[in-house]
Amino acid sequence: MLYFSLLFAVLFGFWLLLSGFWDNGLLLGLGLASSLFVAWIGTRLQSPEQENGYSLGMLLRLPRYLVWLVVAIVKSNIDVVRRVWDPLNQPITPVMGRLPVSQRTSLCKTIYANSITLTPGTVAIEVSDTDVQVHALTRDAFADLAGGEMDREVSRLEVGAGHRRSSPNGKGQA
Amino acid sequence: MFAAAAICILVVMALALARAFLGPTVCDRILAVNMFGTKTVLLIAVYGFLTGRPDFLDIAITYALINFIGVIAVLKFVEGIADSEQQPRPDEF
Amino acid sequence: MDLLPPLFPDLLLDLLSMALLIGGVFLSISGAVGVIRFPDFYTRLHAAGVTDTLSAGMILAGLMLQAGFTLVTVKLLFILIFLWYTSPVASHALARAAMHTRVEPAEAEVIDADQGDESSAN
Amino acid sequence: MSHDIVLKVIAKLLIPFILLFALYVQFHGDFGPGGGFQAGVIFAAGIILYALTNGPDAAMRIMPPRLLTPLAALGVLLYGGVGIATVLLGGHFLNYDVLAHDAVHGQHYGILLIELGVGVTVASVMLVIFFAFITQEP
Repeated sequence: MLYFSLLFAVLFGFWLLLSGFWDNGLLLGLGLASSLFVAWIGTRLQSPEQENGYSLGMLLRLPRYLVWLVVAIVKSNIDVVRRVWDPLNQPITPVMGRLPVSQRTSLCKTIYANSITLTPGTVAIEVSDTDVQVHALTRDAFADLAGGEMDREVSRLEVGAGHRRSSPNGKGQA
Repeated sequence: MFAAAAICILVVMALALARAFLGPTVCDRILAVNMFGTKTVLLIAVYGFLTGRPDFLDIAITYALINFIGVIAVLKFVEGIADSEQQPRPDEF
Repeated sequence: MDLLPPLFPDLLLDLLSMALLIGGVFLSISGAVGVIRFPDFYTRLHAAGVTDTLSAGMILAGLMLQAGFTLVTVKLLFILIFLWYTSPVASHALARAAMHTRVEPAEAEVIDADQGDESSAN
Repeated sequence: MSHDIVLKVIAKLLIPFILLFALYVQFHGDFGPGGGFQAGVIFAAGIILYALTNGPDAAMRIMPPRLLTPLAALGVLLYGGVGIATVLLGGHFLNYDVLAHDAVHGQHYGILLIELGVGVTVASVMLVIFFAFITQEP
């Protein structure tokens, strides 16, 4: 029910921003009906046997994480672009390897995998329950990721900064 | 300014298209087509500003949606063929 | 002289948006050159990632500055969020499909980062 | 292919917005680019994305195929029904002016209903064809 209400509110906001007709009663009514209908379908998409992993606390911690992520994206973009234009001084050293995943919910595993892929220079290939296969453009990019900073940031998103769990492999204490 | 940006995006699209023709594997081609698609989205947005018609942004959103779903569909297809054949021959596409 | 205050922010905004557009386009071209130049599929994937993330962000941010506080900006923001939301998924699906079709990474060094725990069972 | 959690999680969060965007395109046909046909295609594409990521059975649970064929007919019926209604109200076939007290509103409602019929039909026919393809034994 919480998911339904939240989804409905977000969808109606989405409609208002897309439409821009805020004084047209007919379109507002259609927007309300559409949002209700789509929120109903959206809740049915969530299968009941599967945990969904959403929580309000996570939503509140998201903006801080996004800022951190954008900074990481900018840094890694600059790195990859330098390696495109200056191959002699900064050669590429492709690396393929597996890294541990310490998140429990599939939502946070997805966030971690997508953050890996979203920063150019590292791509998450296969995500399993305990680890993720990563291809990196350079050894340094892989070492950065193995250092576990991104893993810690996503885990903090999951459980909150107060009671941060230690990573199961004793990694990430770099 | 917008015209220059649009021309540069067209150059990028041409380079992506070159990779699509060069291959060599089917995944390279899909990668190039996906990149072509996202650059098309940017081109439509810039073109909307060039002609002063922000309506184009709706088309850009639609294009981004359809591009994403199309790429996922093609990948599922390729993956399905590769999984069903014991000796995949991705170079023959 | 009294014309300066209203003019100045506009000029600054124009310059800033031009800088963002130029930067975005430059990143885009860099990514495309990388896609042409890099040796194998997986490295090309990284180059394509450049054009999808920061380049798209900078171009759309440049357009947003031109549009000001209007619904056009909101729609540009939707495009940006959508691109950043889907492009890693597309890249991930591409890499996964490449693994399934046995595209071999050229000259890639294989590292097993977690020595001797769960992944050794794989 | 069996458990790709990234695609599943992303699709679940993305599909509601795709569907709502489809309905936005549907109902803003007379203000911007769009209309029933495009909206139907986008709506069907959203469901197809769900079928691709979570398997055809899950998608058929959301949009049961036995409902889709009647829906396709309903869309055409809506289109024709508006035409018949205009005739019954004393106008020509699909002459929307008679649907409301003044011509402008009549045009508005008429086009809205017609486009809705087109959208429903396009979306359901596309899904019927898609389901027919993916459930076919090779």
